[in-house]
Amino acid sequence: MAALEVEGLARHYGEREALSDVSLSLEAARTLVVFGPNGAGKTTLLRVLATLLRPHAGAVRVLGSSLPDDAWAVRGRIGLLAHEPLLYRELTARENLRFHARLHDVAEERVEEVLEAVAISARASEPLRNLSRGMVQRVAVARAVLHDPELLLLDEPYANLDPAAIELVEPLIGAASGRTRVVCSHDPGGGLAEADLVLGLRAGRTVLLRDAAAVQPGEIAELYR
Amino acid sequence: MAALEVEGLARHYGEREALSDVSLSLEAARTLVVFGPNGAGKTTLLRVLATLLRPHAGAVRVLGSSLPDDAWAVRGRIGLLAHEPLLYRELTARENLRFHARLHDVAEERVEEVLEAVAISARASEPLRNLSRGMVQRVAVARAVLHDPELLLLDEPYANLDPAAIELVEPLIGAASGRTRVVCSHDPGGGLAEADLVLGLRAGRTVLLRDAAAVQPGEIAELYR
Amino acid sequence: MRRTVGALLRKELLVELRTLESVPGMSLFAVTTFVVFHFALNRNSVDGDLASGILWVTLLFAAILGINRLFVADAEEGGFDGFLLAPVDRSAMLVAKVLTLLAYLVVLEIVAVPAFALLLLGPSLAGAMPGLLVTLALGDLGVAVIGTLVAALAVQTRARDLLGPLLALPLLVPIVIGGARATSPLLALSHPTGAPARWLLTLGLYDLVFGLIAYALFDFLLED
Amino acid sequence: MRRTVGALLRKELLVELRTLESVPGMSLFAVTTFVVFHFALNRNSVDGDLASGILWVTLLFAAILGINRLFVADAEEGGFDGFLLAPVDRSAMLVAKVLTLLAYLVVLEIVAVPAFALLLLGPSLAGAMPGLLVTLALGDLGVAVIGTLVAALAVQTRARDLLGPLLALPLLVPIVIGGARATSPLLALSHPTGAPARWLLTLGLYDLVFGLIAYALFDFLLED
Amino acid sequence: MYGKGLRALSIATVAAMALALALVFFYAPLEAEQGFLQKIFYLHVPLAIVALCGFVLGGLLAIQHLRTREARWDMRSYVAIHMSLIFAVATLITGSIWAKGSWGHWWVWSEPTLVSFLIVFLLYATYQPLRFAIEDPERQSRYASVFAVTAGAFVPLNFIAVRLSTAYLHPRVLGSTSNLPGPMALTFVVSLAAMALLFATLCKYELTAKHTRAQVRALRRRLTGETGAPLRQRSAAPSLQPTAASAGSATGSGA
Ligand code: HEM
Ligand SMILES: Nc1ncnc2c1ncn2[C@@H]1O[C@H](COP(=O)(O)OP(=O)(O)OP(=O)(O)O)[C@@H](O)[C@H]1O
Ligand SMILES: Nc1ncnc2c1ncn2[C@@H]1O[C@H](COP(=O)(O)OP(=O)(O)OP(=O)(O)O)[C@@H](O)[C@H]1O
Ligand SMILES: [Mg+2]
Ligand SMILES: [Mg+2]
Repeated sequence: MAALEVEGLARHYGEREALSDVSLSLEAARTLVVFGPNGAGKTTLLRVLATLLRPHAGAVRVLGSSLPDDAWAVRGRIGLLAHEPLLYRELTARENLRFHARLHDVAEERVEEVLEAVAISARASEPLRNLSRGMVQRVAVARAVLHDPELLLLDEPYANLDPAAIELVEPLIGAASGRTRVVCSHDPGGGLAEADLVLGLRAGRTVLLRDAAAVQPGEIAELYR
Repeated sequence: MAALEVEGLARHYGEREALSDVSLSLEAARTLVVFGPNGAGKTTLLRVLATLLRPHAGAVRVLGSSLPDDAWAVRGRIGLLAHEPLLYRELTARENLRFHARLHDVAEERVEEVLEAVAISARASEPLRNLSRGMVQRVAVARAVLHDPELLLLDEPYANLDPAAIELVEPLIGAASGRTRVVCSHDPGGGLAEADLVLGLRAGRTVLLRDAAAVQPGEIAELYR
Repeated sequence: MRRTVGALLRKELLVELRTLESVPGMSLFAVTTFVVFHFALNRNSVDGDLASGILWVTLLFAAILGINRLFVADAEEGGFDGFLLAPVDRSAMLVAKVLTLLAYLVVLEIVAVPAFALLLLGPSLAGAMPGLLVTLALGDLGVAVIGTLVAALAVQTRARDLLGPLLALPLLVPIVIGGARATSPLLALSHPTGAPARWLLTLGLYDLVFGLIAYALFDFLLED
Repeated sequence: MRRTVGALLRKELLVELRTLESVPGMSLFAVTTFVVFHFALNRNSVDGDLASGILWVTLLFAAILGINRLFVADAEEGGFDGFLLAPVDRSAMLVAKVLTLLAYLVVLEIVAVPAFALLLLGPSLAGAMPGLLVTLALGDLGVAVIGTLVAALAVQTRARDLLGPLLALPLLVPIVIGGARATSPLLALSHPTGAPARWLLTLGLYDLVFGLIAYALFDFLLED
Repeated sequence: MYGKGLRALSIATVAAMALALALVFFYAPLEAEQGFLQKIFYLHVPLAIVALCGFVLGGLLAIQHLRTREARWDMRSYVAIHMSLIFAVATLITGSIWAKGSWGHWWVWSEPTLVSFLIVFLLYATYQPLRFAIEDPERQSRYASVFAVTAGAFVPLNFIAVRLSTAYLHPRVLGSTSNLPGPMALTFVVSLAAMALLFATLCKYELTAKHTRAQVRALRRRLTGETGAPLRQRSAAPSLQPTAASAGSATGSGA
């Protein structure tokens, strides 16, 4: 069964349609890359899949549970990396991750493990507000994978990361992680390279949905016209 | 005379040294690109140049005025695009820009002009909190160039922008704008392409400072090791 | 649920400790407030109705301050979303926040009541203590539940400070009036009596009703 | 400077209208407090010292709610940095914020004073009005100046919600004393007289001194 | 350089304290009404006066800090206010003891001096929390100085306002020594001088200790690098930044 099945999904904010009639299906352990101009609805789609926003129409099944009714069953199996780090700025990286570890019932050792993995251990005892933007993003990556989620929802995950950090987080959130992934990207080249399936959104509507192998780079450039 | 002259600049936060002994000089209308791992001190350097942080040691001359004493003389000739948009989320794009236009004594027409230039006019009457991340970044670009500054300080300016938007803002903040620019970048290829001068920072220290033409891509990759 | 509430409380405590030791802050606050009352009213000691009015208005003020800040850290940094993503019972957030606000109020009272007795109150507190404790406990509970409910509502609607006090104040009026009425005979100069059962009952019922309402509604508040 | 202050005031107005963060909450708090005193005191009317005391304490608390929010929007969203980058006189920020807070206080009083007359006050306000207006104006000015200074101090700290009131309360005590003492003869049940010039003078001097202090010190709070 | 003169000052203080104590117990006459309890006067009043002057001094030093931006002025201002706070607590305690002894209450509202002292104390009690709540040392010292100046100006203003508010003025502050009988006045003046010396000595001790600690830290960091000395924990106390030193070495080495 597909890890992600979306059929006729619509979502609006007030009268603004952010997503309409989006349908797709994604097999487990594969990567869906979502392209689209600013405001196309990528973040909205991710938040719907993450159970943070209710779909207003359509059927959404995530990891076999249909949203929003069975949302409780998939939380904890999803890792979300959003535009905001979803962390407390007053707390240190370690305190933040320990908090999430308790919520997700994950062993404390795992916290040190992920801190190590994103190379932030040395700075893990400083409040996040004292860290540089890229360091905070690393901690956000650590938070997203802390509970070893089956499905990763990544909203421009490499923003603010330096090239070394991008390599560093590759085993955690890259294709090599073996997880099912939905990635929003603004980088046609890099995005296409890691995609199995490509979704192109424009003003909330699907304009491209195809296996990555069958997508020409020009088609993605076309999206932004 | 050089647009930017920095000699032995140091800046610390408490006991953490964020910059030490940085020296450089940049001619007008040229582009300095700053590379460095997360936490290297790029943002700190930009904030010092923007007169938002005082240098703790060293001599800093920006557009002929030495900081921090003559900071008042260069404010208004600098445009800063920081990690945060420096805008009020409750206000609309137009309201935000009009506010800055009044502060900078810029005509109101200019507001519509830059809104048009970043293609956000259609959404300029919505509070920023309702805009997508990339749209907010466009408004931040508009704010940075609103008063037609001579010196642009850009902290990862293309983060969250779609490829079309990057093209769109090119005449405003790109090399074509003819302004003196300091750009922090995590993209070795793209960054190097637009640079005239390259500064490589690591842990607050200069490890590379050379004309862009003389820099090998490998040297930049070396920075992140 | 227990674990989740524990984790949330721990986080609240950390954030609070990182910001300021609230107990000394609160004691200062209480003492200063009473000094202000002393000057404003131009009295060296108060009793009965006036005393209980002052006590409860001070409490109301502190409660509004507490309610205003209750969800600020969570809403600002997306900590809320972080919580919502976890596979835990969402009512845990309600329980944890009610307990946090309750702790805030209790700490305030632990310092404010003795300060009040020392600085302003005419009659001795000794006899009034049991009644006062019961009344304060009932009042605090109501304030905490209503405050949490309203703060959650406000934070979600993204207009927290509009809705926070605007909704909380009318809902808190019965508690404060009930509390003041129940307290005033305790603090009477002559013939202090116990707290009237009628008012305690009212407070208790009010708490109960809003507790149930909050429990029923809270999950909806956290959605979307 | 005029232009800058104008731009800042316009922005404040827009933000407040958009969010309704401060004024409604302040006003409602004041009205609620009067209701609470009305019921707590179990009296239909107060006068003299008690009346002026209740009025001033209520206004003070309500003002503190506004003071706490004064700079929050600027600090949170980097609006401060945006302002600091502009080639303008930084004192404009002080002036604009003082005027903003003053406007909040005036609106608050337009709501609170009639409510007070309606709910609590024994003697009629008609005769007291001119004196009351002068006293309130002097008091407001002081509260606005000190409130702005304190708000700017507190907002960049981690404990702003607690530190703001803690710093503001003692500094505002003299204003409450002056205001309450100046108002109480106005509200006396028998033989109301004018506000004592001595107290008005004290208030005026206090305003002046702190106005100068704020003007001298404010720039330091905006740096870095 | 901070330790210089510390010994002489300490000796002077000890001598003055001894003299004051001797005068209090063996020279000053027993007050008719209050008896032995009145002796606390020689402790209580000098404490109060020194504490208030210390607060104002803290404000003056803070002005200097704002003007020069040199960390040492902030350090001095901090130490002055810190010591004054301690003296103020002592004043409140001795005053309360005296009040209990002579009036039967721990606290009375009718004394404007007491009340205004309490308000000042409450204001200054937020000084340390304010500092502690600001992490960046520079901003911390700048904000603390703004506070110190404001509060320093508030001290006299508040006294005036509060005094005006109470019709009758019980303790006749400062001016009152003139109506004291001669031996009492002399004892009082000596006590006051001893208390002022004590204040100065304690301040100097604290300054020296802080300075020494900062130098040791700086040395250790220079010798062992970042790993040798962990970063300073957040604290309400100011830190003397090794700014000048690092600036010197930076310009010296060049680029
Ligand atoms: C909590 C604080 C204080 C308490 C409880 C307190 C208590 C007292 C008492 C009981 C007396 C004796 C009055 C008498 O002669 O019957 C006294 C006298 C005095 N106090 Fe205080 N005091 C306090 C604070 C202060 C402060 C802050 C000052 C100074 C600014 C001060 C200055 C004096 C002076 C000058 C006298 C001598 C009055 C005389 O000439 O008899 N006191 N105080
Ligand atoms: N407010 C602050 N308080 C304490 N330390 C800080 C503060 N801001 C930055 N730092 C520290 O200063 C160093 C440099 O930070 P800076 O933000 O300049 O890095 P950066 O090069 O911009 O990194 P990034 O690529 O992640 O944006 C980092 O170690 C950071 O943790
Ligand atoms: N809270 C909100 N209220 C109202 N409208 C919103 C809200 N959030 C998003 N929108 C609108 O919904 C649309 C889709 O936004 P979304 O954030 O999903 O875009 P996006 O594809 O992630 O863009 P970006 O590349 O800029 O991040 C936009 O028009 C945006 O303005
Ligand atoms: Mg997005
Ligand atoms: Mg940066």
